[in-house]
Amino acid sequence: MIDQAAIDAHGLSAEEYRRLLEILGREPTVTELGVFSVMWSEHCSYKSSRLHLRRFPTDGPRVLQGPGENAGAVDIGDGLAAVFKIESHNHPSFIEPYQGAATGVGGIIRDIFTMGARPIALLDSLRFGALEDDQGRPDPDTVRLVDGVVAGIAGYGNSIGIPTVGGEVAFEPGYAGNPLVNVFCLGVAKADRLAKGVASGAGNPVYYVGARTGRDGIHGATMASAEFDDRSADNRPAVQVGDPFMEKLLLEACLEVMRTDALVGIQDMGAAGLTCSTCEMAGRGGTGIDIDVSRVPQREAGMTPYEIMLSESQERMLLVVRRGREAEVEQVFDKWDLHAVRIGEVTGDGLLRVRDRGRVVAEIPNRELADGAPVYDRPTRCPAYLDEAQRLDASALSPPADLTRTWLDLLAAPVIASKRWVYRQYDHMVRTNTVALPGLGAGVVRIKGTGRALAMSVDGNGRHAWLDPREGGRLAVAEAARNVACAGAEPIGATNCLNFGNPERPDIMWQFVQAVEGIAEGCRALGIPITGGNVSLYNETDGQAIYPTPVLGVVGLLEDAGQVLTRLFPAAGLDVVLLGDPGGALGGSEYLNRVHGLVRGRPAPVDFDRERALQQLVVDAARRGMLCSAHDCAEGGLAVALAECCVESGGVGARVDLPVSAGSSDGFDVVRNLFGESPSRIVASATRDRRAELLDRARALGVPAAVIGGTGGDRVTVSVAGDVVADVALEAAEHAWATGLARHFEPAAGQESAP
Amino acid sequence: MRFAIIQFPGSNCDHDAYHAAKHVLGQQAQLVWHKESTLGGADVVVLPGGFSYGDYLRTGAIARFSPVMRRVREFADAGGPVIGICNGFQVLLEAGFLEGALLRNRRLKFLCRHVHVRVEQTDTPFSRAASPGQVLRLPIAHGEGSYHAAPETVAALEANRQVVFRYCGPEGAVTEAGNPNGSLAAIAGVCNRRRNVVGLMPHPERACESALGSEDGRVVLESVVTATAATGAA
Amino acid sequence: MRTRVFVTLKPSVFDPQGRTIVAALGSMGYGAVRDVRQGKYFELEVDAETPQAARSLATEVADRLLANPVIESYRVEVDADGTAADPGPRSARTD
Amino acid sequence: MRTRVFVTLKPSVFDPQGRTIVAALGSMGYGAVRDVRQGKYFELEVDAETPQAARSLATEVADRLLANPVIESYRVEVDADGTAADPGPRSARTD
Ligand SMILES: Nc1ncnc2c1ncn2[C@@H]1O[C@H](COP(=O)(O)OP(=O)(O)O)[C@@H](O)[C@H]1O
Ligand SMILES: [Mg+2]
Repeated sequence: MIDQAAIDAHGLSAEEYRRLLEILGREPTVTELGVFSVMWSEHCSYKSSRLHLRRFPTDGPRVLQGPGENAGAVDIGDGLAAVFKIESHNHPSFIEPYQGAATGVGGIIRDIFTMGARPIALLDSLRFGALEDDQGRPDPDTVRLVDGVVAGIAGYGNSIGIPTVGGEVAFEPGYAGNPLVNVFCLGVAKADRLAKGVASGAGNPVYYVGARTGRDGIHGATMASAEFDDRSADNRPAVQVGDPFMEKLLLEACLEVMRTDALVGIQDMGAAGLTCSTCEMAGRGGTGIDIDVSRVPQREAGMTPYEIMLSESQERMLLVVRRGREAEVEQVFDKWDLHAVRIGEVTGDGLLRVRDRGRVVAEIPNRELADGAPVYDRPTRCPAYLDEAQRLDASALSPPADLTRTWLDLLAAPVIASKRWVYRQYDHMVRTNTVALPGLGAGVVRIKGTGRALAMSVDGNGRHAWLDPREGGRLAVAEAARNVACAGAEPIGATNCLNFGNPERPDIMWQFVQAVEGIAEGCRALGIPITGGNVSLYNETDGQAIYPTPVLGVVGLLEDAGQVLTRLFPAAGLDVVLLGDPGGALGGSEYLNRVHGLVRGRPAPVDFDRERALQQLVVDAARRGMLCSAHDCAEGGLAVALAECCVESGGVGARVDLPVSAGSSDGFDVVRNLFGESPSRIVASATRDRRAELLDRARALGVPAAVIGGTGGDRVTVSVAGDVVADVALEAAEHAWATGLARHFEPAAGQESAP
Repeated sequence: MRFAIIQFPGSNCDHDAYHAAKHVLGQQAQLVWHKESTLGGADVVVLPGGFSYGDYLRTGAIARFSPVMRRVREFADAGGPVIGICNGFQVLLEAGFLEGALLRNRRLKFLCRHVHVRVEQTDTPFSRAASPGQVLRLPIAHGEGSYHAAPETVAALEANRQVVFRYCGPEGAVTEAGNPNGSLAAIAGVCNRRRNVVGLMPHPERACESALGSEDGRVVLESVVTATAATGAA
Repeated sequence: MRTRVFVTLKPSVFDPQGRTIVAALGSMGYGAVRDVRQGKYFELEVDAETPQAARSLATEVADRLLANPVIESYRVEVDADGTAADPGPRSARTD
Repeated sequence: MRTRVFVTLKPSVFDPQGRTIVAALGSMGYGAVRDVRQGKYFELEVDAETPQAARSLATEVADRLLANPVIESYRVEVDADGTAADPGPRSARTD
């Protein structure tokens, strides 16, 4: 009854099916075929990526939980652990932006509280197609997607009461048919009370709790790994509706249950639902698990065991409870009007046994199912486009006549402009821990009961990664860590989300391997362990792949929450200090893209000795109260970073003078000074009386540092070797920056007042 | 004195109110689950913000039927001070403790930001410590905070001085720009005729510590401490 | 028995959603849509002996929970019985 | 001309609001309400010569803006033309 068509429909290769037969020693039932197909899908098995992910540095003195569990955990002192992870929900968000993004938030939150942690912060990393055409007119499809995705994240996060304290939004034509929605969640747990997704102790009961099971997202897991094409319209029934209210009840009830010691193990039902949670928990416990799907609460009549095992209905958890403690656990769930249902028990035979009213419909050796998935070392080939794309001859271009206009134009670029319109839709203050509001740098939340705070940032740059995947990976690590350091926090852990195209294409696989290598190098060099992450492949539409997009999430620790820094110049009369080199590169810059419509050249490489020293310097200087503000130079270079230190500051301008950079004949020296991009650069402000001290420390650490000007006045002015090259009124800069993104979503945005 | 903070399923600012009352103001505070049949001898009742019952159907529409609301009603009828913040305000309106209703924000978007509100009345337990016309910088975080009531109701509220907080600009002037959600008469908070029950959309409990960007919310909670200390709890 | 409840904002209440939809339709070239009012629509499956019983149950539920009398009005329809008794737009689906 | 559009979640799509309302009604003593599905209800005032024209305009608008074809179906009714010709909920765009 299992014919080739069925095997193909389940996306199993001939080789994989042969392995399946080996494991079972017989032909599978339909349910078994379904179970294997989801467990061995790219999404669940990481079959194309696993080999390469081993390159990541995953341990360090603070690491309490590395990759492998539902989320990673690092020690933050006082017996507490920071538990965090990032996850993608790209395809679902394209199919139904609101629900896709909302359920993405729900999924990552479950991963965090499954670990026994109280989720306290969210970040969102978003990428869409071009927002504007070259006349600056908005693209209606992009507007609709952005609107839906942002509303979906808000709808779920606000309701469940977890603040979204930061993120990023980028726009590139390549993401038009395949937006990226990556969501990061961080929670705090008692370090010695981390929960595990493990099923141990034969005879212990297995409980199902949460939403009833419907026919949601059946084949969802396989869909999320299958390249898009016009047939993706057929995937529409795979849309799931999130229920943040149900998840809020689950969150509170599960944390309450975990305070007892009646719990053995717990795991949420995400992709591949009941299938994945049962066989992974038993796999980890080296046990078996025996469930009867007829006991699973069902939303629709006549569901088959196949459907129940593969359903991806949201807001469901699987628990293993100590025998004899059932009543205690059931009571807690009853209090929250949730009804935990006993659907089976842990066994000693190492089998995943699925029954339907007693009758066995599937019986699979768990280990082989969970860990026996094929691991592919897919062929790689350097992409054909690369040589040409990396070539940049600036002398063939002419520099802009009016640098001030270019400056304003860059401040209004959607990727640079204020994301206020986005984060004001997010409740970023609930839980009263947010000590640095979004928009001011990394997201920073204090840990009540300790003097400490955690800073976090998600960063990536698909353009850089497309032009140089390895450097793109390195740059993402450096930028995320730098953003955290700019808040005054020491980076202590990282997670990552790898968004790429079809790994069966050697050129895509090459991008993937290179990027992974770059991330590994960066994290090793900066001593930041990777504690987990997520891989999203097959991000392409009709054969058009997205930019390779590694996104890094870095978490940093602030010993004293009171010492948090933001990008803003707090007052007039301060030194403006540039930490790092004045010159930047045009390769892959936003300037080149916005002004010349080019994505070319090579992004400036990271020197990690320099980067480490720079981050040490800021963190240390912040701790000693030597700095009043710090801001990383990212898209738009030094001039944009400088303006970003002034806007929203309540009217503090600045005037700086830059040294001439080594003359190159192409006439772009000043442009490189202003808008060139390169890593390891921070614009800071400091009081005059700490100047000498600051410069001394910089010298001691080998970080170039110079006082390039001062704060004050109502203009932002940049001169090079004494000649003013760009000069703008603070109001004009503020207006361009504040409305650049918002104007496409609400006409009246210009009149919106600052927070 | 003792704060009772009601926890509805879906409340998510309950712990924030608890933290402000207990750790910032140094008062006693206890969380009261919505199925409870007693308020545990509370001197003040707080209906906190959040998304009770997911805000499904209408904000506050389902929470008003919670068992504990009978006790809250008795407490209020006896003159006890009750404050509803954000979702708590919505519950008080649905339950008929206060007059009016809250509609979707003018721009139809959830809005989280700091706004300015002017203290219009200082003879309520939650504004007593403020000076008349004092301008507070408080966070809002809601999608349905546009205050609405029939014209005659609004007229009556004004006549009886029941508008306690009004959205305004930084200097206290009531302007279109200062009204974040399109509320009628820029109404941010009202009280009942007896003046012991107050509801408002902004979050004073989120503005009690300088580390969070504003301490202006303290005066709202401190008012009730002094007030009840003075009059002796209801 | 299947009953339907329609909840609409009272005419005096400003409906920003309806407004926004009209504007959007205008820019999409549907100027012929003069006005839009958005309301809620509920399908209730109720145990009741008679259409009348179903109607009065649904009416009670609408009155107590589904509608907020301060801003909304409601209308109840029952599949099995005649047209909605109360005034206001007649629904063709009922006969 | 007055037209009405009913937008409901497709039967297979989960309706958390409806579930929560049923549960609430249960604890309020209305256990007789077995199931609730919540949808949207639009009243459109359209310029059209004939009921047919009004219907096709409303249908187009429902299809393009009012309903989300991925998860919702819609039904259109026109006052003037007596019975609604179309049989029950129709899935947007997919037929
Ligand atoms: N999607 C988003 N959600 C919340 N905050 C965001 C989002 N996008 C950007 N922000 C905030 O806006 C600010 C600028 O973002 P970005 O330009 O990426 O900063 P940087 O260049 O320092 O990485 C940051 O504080 C960031 O947290
Ligand atoms: Mg960034």
